[in-house]
Amino acid sequence: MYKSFYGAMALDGMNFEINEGEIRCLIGENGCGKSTMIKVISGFHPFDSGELYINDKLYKKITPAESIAEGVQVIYQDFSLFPNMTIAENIMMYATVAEGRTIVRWKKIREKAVEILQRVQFEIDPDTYVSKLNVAQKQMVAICRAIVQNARLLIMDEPTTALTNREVERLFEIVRRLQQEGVSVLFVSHKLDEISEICDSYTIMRNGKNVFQSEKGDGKMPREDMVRYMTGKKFTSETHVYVKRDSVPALKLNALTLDGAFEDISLSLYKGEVLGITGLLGCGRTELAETLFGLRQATGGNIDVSGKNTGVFRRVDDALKNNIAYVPEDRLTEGLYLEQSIADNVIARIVRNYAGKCGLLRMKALKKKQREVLSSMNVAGMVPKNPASSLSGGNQQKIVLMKWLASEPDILILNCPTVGVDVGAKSDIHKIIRDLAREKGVAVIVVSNDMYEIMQTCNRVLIMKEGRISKELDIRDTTMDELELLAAE
Amino acid sequence: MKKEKSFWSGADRDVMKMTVITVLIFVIMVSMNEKFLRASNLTSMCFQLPELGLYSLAMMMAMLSGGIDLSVVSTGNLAAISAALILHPAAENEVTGGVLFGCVILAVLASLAVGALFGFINGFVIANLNVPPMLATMASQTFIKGISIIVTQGKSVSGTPEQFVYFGSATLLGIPYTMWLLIVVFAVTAVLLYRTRFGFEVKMVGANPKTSHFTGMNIKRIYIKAYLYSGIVSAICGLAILMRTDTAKADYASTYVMQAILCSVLGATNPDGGTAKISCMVLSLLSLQFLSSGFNMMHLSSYFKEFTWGLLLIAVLSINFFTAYIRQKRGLHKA
Amino acid sequence: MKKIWKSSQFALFFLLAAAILIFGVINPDILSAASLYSLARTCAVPAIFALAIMVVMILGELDMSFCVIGAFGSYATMYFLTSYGYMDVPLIVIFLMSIAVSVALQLVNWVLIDRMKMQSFIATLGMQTFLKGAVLAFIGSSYIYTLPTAAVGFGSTYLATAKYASGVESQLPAAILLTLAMYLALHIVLEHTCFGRKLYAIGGDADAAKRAGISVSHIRFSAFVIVGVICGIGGVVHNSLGRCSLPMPTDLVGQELNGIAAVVLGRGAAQQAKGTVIGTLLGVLLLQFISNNLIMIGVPSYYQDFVTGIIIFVGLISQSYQRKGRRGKLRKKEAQV
Amino acid sequence: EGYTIANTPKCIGISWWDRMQVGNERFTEATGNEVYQSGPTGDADVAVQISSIEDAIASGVDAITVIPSDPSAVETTLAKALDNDIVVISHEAEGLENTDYDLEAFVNEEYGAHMMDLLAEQMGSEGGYVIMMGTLTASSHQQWTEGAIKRQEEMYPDMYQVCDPVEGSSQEASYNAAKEVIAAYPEIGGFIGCDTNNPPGIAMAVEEAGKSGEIAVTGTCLVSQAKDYLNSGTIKTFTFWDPADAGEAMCALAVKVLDGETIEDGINLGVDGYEACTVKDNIIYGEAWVDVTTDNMGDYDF
Ligand SMILES: Nc1ncnc2c1ncn2[C@@H]1O[C@H](COP(=O)(O)OP(=O)(O)OP(=O)(O)O)[C@@H](O)[C@H]1O
Ligand SMILES: Nc1ncnc2c1ncn2[C@@H]1O[C@H](COP(=O)(O)OP(=O)(O)OP(=O)(O)O)[C@@H](O)[C@H]1O
Ligand SMILES: [Mg+2]
Ligand SMILES: [Mg+2]
Repeated sequence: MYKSFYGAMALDGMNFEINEGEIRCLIGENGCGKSTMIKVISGFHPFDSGELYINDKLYKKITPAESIAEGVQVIYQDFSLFPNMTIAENIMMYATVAEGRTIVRWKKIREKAVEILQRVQFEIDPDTYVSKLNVAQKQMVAICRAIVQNARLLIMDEPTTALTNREVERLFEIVRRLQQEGVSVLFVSHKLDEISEICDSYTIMRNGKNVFQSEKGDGKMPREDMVRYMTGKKFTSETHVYVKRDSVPALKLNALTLDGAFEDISLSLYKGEVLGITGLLGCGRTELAETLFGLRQATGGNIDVSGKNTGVFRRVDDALKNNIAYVPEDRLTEGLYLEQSIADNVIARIVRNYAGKCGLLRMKALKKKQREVLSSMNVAGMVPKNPASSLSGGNQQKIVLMKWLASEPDILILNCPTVGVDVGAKSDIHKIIRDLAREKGVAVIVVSNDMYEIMQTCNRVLIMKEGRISKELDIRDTTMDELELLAAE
Repeated sequence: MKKEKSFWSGADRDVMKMTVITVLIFVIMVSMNEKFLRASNLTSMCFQLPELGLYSLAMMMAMLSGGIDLSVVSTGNLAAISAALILHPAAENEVTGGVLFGCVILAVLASLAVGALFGFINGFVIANLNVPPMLATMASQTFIKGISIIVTQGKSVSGTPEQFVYFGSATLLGIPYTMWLLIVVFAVTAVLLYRTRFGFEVKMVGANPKTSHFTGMNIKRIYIKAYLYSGIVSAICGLAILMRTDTAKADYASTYVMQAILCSVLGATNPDGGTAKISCMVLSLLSLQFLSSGFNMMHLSSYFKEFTWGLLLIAVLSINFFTAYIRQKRGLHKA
Repeated sequence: MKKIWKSSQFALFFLLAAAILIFGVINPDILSAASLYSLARTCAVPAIFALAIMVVMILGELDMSFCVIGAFGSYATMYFLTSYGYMDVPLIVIFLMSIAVSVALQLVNWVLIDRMKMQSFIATLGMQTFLKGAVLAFIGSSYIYTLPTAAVGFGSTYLATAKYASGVESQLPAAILLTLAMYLALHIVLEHTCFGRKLYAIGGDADAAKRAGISVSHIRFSAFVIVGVICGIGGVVHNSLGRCSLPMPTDLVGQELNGIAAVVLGRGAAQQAKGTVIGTLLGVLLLQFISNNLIMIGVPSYYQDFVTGIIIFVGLISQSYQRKGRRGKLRKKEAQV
Repeated sequence: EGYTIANTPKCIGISWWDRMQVGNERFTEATGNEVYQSGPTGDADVAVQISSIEDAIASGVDAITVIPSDPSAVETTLAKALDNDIVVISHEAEGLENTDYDLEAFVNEEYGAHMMDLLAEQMGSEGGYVIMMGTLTASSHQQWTEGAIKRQEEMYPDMYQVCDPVEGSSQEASYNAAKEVIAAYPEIGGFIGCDTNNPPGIAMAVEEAGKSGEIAVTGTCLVSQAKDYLNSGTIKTFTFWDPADAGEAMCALAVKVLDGETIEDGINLGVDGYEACTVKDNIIYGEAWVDVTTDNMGDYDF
């Protein structure tokens, strides 16, 4: 299989096959061509050369409709939902199109949608518009849409990025049930633990080629091997060691409350500390992070920064004044200017610091800083004047980080910083976080549901439940399994 | 140097393309029309450029922020009317010297204030009340024109002091004062866009308001500033018109709204926000004027002007398409 | 009750009702059947054109050329028929000819937007300017005063007549049936056929639509054909409605923004869809009702622009308030759960 | 080699100015001088008109004939034309300063008064009336309106305006406005329409209201536009002047000025209605208005 974009090879002689009733996982670094591979199979991208067999039938080219007719169902990485339609209609859209009827049967659509929602135990009003949903809910809708059809091959491109462990478990149950019915599943993920839990066999990609392919029943593969195949390098796991250096906390919350989201949150965060916050979907951790950045206004309690009472933040400016930085959950819509150049992206936060006389920018200093920021991280293949959309997921996240680190924050809040980021980039980012805390003495909060990430970066972790802190743990006193249990409880 | 430039303006394929097109039109017009290169024609074009140019700049800023401003022309007219209402009595009473100077200053301030006021109202409504810019400015266009009509009973206000009108027809170094005004506004805008925090932020807000909010920009204030600029530049345009024609009227230049949009998008302004290029704006303005004057001089009906303007816009877009197509075919990776 | 409040067009509906009530109090004649007929007569054409732009907007595109295209379709037809002396052709032929021209032009738009991937706003703006100039330069610029008899007949067929309190008559033109039929047909197509839902899907996310197996290009093609048909009909109705609006190439130009305004108003507060038939109808009614009745309530003509602008402004702002209010409510509701 | 004359009307692309172009062409054929027409399309936008004049000056024409939408707005531009030794002849622009001669088909106020006379005759000199203008901002329409109202106040005390002048920029708009006026002021007895689009629009509204014969309609119009309503009797008389004649007369006058002929009272421009013109300062008045009824409508087939 070969596929190029403007001459860049995205698929460069990729070979792979999947058998009936097999759960095969496809792993590889960001930008190695996994999603492209999937889009080729689903007919979204035409391929340049190569052969595609589905059910022993040879396709030289394939349209999405043909692919769907062959029983290929895909959960896309970007969900591919219709924001201007309700959940019910989204779930049933593929079916409606495939059936090729003239008249829409609204009642049946709703019935079936409700049925599938119940099956995955996803409680939501099927008449809600998708544009109103958060990332996790959208992901659930995308999953529902794929399994409502009687697929023969189910392709899931990072289906669990926004899900909590409990939901992931539920998804896996469904996947196993489908497997028993003879459905093949192609599973793409960056979460290596998940993969070893669900998959029968592996295909590992690097630079548009398959570098390793295991047969069904080859057994589980050790994590280190996977990583080695993917990146050609070895990674060791590390932890953050915190040495207390200040007596006054950099950030202290006193009974902070946001009606309807969280209540009575009190915590202290010291310089050089990395504090993890985790919990189930809807436990209020996103809201907490956003409140700390002034995106939402707390309804009670107050925030102390470096020992000074600042009340509550009413707008983002209040947070910026206290030198707080926030890396949002959804980098595509909240963190990046996709169509603007990378160079402009990284200075978006600090431009305000370079306003000199008469409001003119101090260009020389700004450009110097810009170059400095751009060279501060290792981003492969980056051309500063190209748009941010030209980068892969992991590199995009690094750009968002650069934008914030340029302002040299005292307090850094990261919301799911490595969603959809490959092991290589992930470990880079984790290292950056640790170094920030250790060397620069930044106080960091990492909001995440990836326990591996928490273990790698934090020295302390809070578990939130229904808007309250249910548990606080030192990272040295716990294990990943324990954390997962506690969070899912 | 080369690197520095691309630092801010990204790939300048647009500028190159517009340069080629403008030069091409110029050459065609010169070869078809021996009078085209005469000094009188060049000066005449300089007299015509400022009106469309200023309105286009006002439009461009609104578009850069991801909106549109349909009220530029009516704001300009109301601003001109307010200045004329102050200047007309001054001319009647034949004031001179310091008093006259005071009146002119007052008139200029009044019209700029009118521009700023309605720019602010537009910006405020768009930023704070979530009204789509196209609708908000369409409504404000109607009521601003309404105010002008109420104030003037639909008639034109004319008869401003000679000393004021003088600047509308006089030239400095062979270039009309109004053209200098346009040049200055262009220069100021270029500085504003490329050298100030506002310029950077308005571009970013236009590209993605949500990310801008999450980056700590005060997007409401930026919207308001963008429309404030638009209102003030419209008012300046109103003043330029008043200088040149000695008249202010509720519906003067009402067809320029569409032309300003056309000029802006031809000048590489993205109507979805996030991109605007001053150099392209200059070129687009010039090429439209070359076409318009060229056809008029060939005594071809002005129908041809519109026809070619539309064609030009589609042609430029087609060039984009075909170059992208060819690049893809050739497989040159150069995004 | 809750359902009505939740319904996206509530604010608009409320606004229209309020306008009618206030105007009615000032001049009760506005509430009479005669006034209604008069409103129907004024709405007939803008309503048709609003439908055209609505379809384009559902696709997630903008069109600045639909009015010129409609006007030109009809003008070309009338020009041909009158200059070759075919004055007695049946009505259907007139419609078909106009539709054919409009569809052809809309397909040019389709090529520009779909095939050549141009931004629709810019492409159609170019199309508008180009077409207006080209028609004047190469075809003609004069009014056509004598329309084919069938068109005149169609325009002056009335369904009913009513009288104002003063005894002044007002007629309900038959053309309004055509408008209503088009609204009904489009409502069914958009809400209850697969094709209609595909349009919304493309408008929501074209890439996602392609992945769903929808042949985006084909659907867009059909949509532009539909838009062409609507424009063609609109042009002829415009010209035949009582010999009043004589065919002229620059006719209707500049009405684009009113159409867009009606659709956007009609989207309603929380409506996520890019346009709905009922909303659009309400939007047209509101805009036309206001401009139609200002003289009736005694607004001096010098104040009309001002008052119209203010009313639209207030309408927009109140809608945005409803939107904000709803969001607040939602939050509270969720908080209770 | 002859002269080049630029004809720059308020707007082009509508019947009235197309008709003026007919006059221009007649002149070209008769004399061999070149005349071309240029101006805003569709909308009468002064800004575009000024650009057309600028371009004409730049291209070095010998004379400009101009019909300004707003005389005061074109003053400075025309001054430039005069500075460049271009002959400027204006029309419908009494009081314009920067022109060699202003050729008027008639005195504007008198024309307005004349329309009022026609209306009064049909209304029996009593009752309410409304004046409709093309746009509230059109100067000549404003002058006619003033003239008409003055005449009514002086001569017809039993008549009165039911409301301020209304606007009807197109035939459709005229129809809508008239319909509303009739519904709002049922006592209305007559309309004057200044723009050629007004009377047919008004007449249609009157017919639909079932008031044909009761409400008088008159004003400026063209036979082609008013034909149906003349036949049905809704419009009994209207008045106009032939733009073709005006165009031709302007060109003739321009050539006379270029040739250095003296312009004096009683001058003959060789065009109907402009055979013996009154000259007052630099304004030349013809007697070119024509009242049209069913009897003479056949003479004006445009
Ligand atoms: N539409 C496109 N145009 C140009 N280049 C593209 C396009 N889509 C993908 N690419 C490029 O092709 C390569 C493979 O991308 P792909 O999305 O398949 O990676 P991936 O393995 O899915 O990465 P991730 O783990 O981030 O999802 C990347 O270098 C990407 O930049
Ligand atoms: N826009 C909103 N307005 C008011 N309340 C909201 C809003 N969005 C969410 N909530 C409420 O806030 C709480 C937390 O919501 P949310 O699902 O975003 O949690 P979360 O902690 O961010 O989960 P995750 O990070 O796993 O997505 C829920 O009770 C939800 O009802
Ligand atoms: Mg991917
Ligand atoms: Mg969340």
